[in-house]
Amino acid sequence: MANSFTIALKLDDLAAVRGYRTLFEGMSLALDPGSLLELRGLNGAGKSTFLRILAGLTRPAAGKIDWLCASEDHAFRHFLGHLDAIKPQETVRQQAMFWASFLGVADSRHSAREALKVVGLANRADVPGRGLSAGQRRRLALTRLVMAPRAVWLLDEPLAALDADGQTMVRDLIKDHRKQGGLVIAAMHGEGFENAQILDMGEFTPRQSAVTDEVA
Amino acid sequence: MANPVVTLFFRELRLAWSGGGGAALPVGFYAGAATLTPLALGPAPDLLRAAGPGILFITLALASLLPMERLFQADLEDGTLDALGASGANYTGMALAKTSAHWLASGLPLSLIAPVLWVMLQGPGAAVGVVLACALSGSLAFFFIGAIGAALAAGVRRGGLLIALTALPLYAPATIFGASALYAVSEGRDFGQALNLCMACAMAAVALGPFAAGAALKTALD
Amino acid sequence: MDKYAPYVFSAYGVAIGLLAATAIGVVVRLILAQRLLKAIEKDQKA
Amino acid sequence: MISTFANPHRFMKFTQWMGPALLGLGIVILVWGLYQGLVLAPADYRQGDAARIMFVHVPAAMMCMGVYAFMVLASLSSLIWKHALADIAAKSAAPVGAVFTLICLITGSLWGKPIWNTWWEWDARLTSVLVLFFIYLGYMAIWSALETPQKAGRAAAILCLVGAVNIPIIKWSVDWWSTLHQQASITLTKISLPADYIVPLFTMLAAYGVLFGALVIMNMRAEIFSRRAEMLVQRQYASMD
Repeated sequence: MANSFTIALKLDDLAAVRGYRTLFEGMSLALDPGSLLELRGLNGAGKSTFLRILAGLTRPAAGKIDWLCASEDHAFRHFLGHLDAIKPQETVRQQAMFWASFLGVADSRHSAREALKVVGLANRADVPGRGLSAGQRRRLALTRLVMAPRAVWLLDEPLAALDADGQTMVRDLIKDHRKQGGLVIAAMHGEGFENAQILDMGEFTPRQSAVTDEVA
Repeated sequence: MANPVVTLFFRELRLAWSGGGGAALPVGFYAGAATLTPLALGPAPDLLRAAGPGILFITLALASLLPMERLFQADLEDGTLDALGASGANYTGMALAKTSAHWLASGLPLSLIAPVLWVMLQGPGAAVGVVLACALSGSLAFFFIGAIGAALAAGVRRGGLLIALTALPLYAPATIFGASALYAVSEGRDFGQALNLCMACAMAAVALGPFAAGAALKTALD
Repeated sequence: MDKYAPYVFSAYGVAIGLLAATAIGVVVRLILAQRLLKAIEKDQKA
Repeated sequence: MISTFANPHRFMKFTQWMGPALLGLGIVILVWGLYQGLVLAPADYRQGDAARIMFVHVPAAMMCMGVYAFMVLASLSSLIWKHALADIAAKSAAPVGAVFTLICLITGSLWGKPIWNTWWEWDARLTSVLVLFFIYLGYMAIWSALETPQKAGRAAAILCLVGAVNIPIIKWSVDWWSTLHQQASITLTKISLPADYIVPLFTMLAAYGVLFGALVIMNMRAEIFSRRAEMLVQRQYASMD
């Protein structure tokens, strides 16, 4: 099902503020279709905020974000944050099916079953959310990416909490997605993907600017 | 392909019911508070008939406030709101789906036992239909106005009190019209105008509430 | 002034008292905020 | 004009002296208004001197609505045009509005005491002002509950606008409610306004208005100073890690 995406991203002088702290400023970059951007930086450098801005959840303090994509359809992104959006009282299959139909997948039952196989939760379909380990919760969250093809993947430490074959599964998912021309922007520590663009948040943290009069 | 908002509505309904008696808690509170009244005021029928309608509506308002704190906060804390927001669904639709599901799960049962409490508080039995109508429209107004407070206080740890403080003044119109409709019917007067106004409050809340709650959710996610 | 004088004076007293209290509160808050900022700026330069 | 104030730096420079100056002017007008109200104006032929309470009560009632309208404008410009100063203006005006509402309530009940000899009469206007007082409290509670200022600003602005939509409905429903329960003979508003009461009334309103301006400006400056102090502290932590 290789449906190819035509999506590119252009950031122009992006800046983000949390409370009064400017996390990063003056960030400009461009991503062509099929590229992978790996975010590096210390904790609190703004990696998660950067992903939330691209996901349209957080409002940037300054700068422009241009998604150059063919379809004007608003739903072209997947956001996988630290939190896995798992409901403790619902079973794995129910949650996968909910996300399938919510994200507009045609046959939610079938695609949910397929996705659970891909992420390796097929034999835990009837386990309620509270019965899952951190790794299994992360795998359930990954089913969203598998079921609904979306051009842009925004992943916050996707490999965290996953065991070895879980990580290889995610690597393959990312490789396939890039082959289809999709964009992957992920906060990852030290994973070697070939021809990945590295973005070190440290370059954009503000130098100790003098006392400014402006009110953040 | 089902509309996302409808899908979310049915999921919320299932979650609200399967939350282990979650829906029954407000009903328990409502019945408990209403039965405390005779213990406080004494069993004299005419006294209870005089105070009954007012008590019914005040406790209905407070019972409607109970489920508000977990309405949006649960989804904010477990990341569901992030995923819903990033998937491009509109916030107003989300607020509408979640609030109406929670109303069906808790608000409707509240309205259904209102007539029972009405009879317990010596209200005339014939008026049970009107009481149900008042309770339905009243709880609708209380839920959809309370949802605005719930969305505003979603990011706050113990937001319950904040929701009560911000929502209670806005409960004034629905309380006035609902309670006076109940008084009218208990005294055999014409209750039409008051009931219509109470229903108008409910419809306004259902129409405008999710818009404000959606904007507040977007702010909470920022 | 007739028999209502006590009500009139207490009403005026409340009005002026509350306004005065607010004014004092705001002025004190302004002075404290300014002094706090000066202190922080000074020790950040040091 | 609005945009020139939108820049905090220019606002701080411009209002350097405005705060205290307005405060002084307000006090002068207030004294002049009190003198008129207590001394020059004749007693009301029916209520005697009790009617003098009108000079502190009625302007306060006008101010608590006026301040809320100011906050609605500030909230709109904060949500729509994203003025950094707009939500600071609304936040600074709220406590002053709440104080005017409190003044209105207390002087109203003091005025009602000689007429209805109860401390609190559920008169239609007083009741609506009481509900408005709780809307003010809710607004201020939102500010104190949310930590990050930008989030608190937008949430408070939304609540302010929701309140604005509801206030006319509440006002109407309370009036409807008070006509339903026919009680006490005359309400405060029935008093005809003799010509020589008008000047002191508007002097007091002017005094309240100028004092409001002074208090809001000083409150805004205090808010901006404390935000800058907070920013410096946070930047200091940021540079450490």
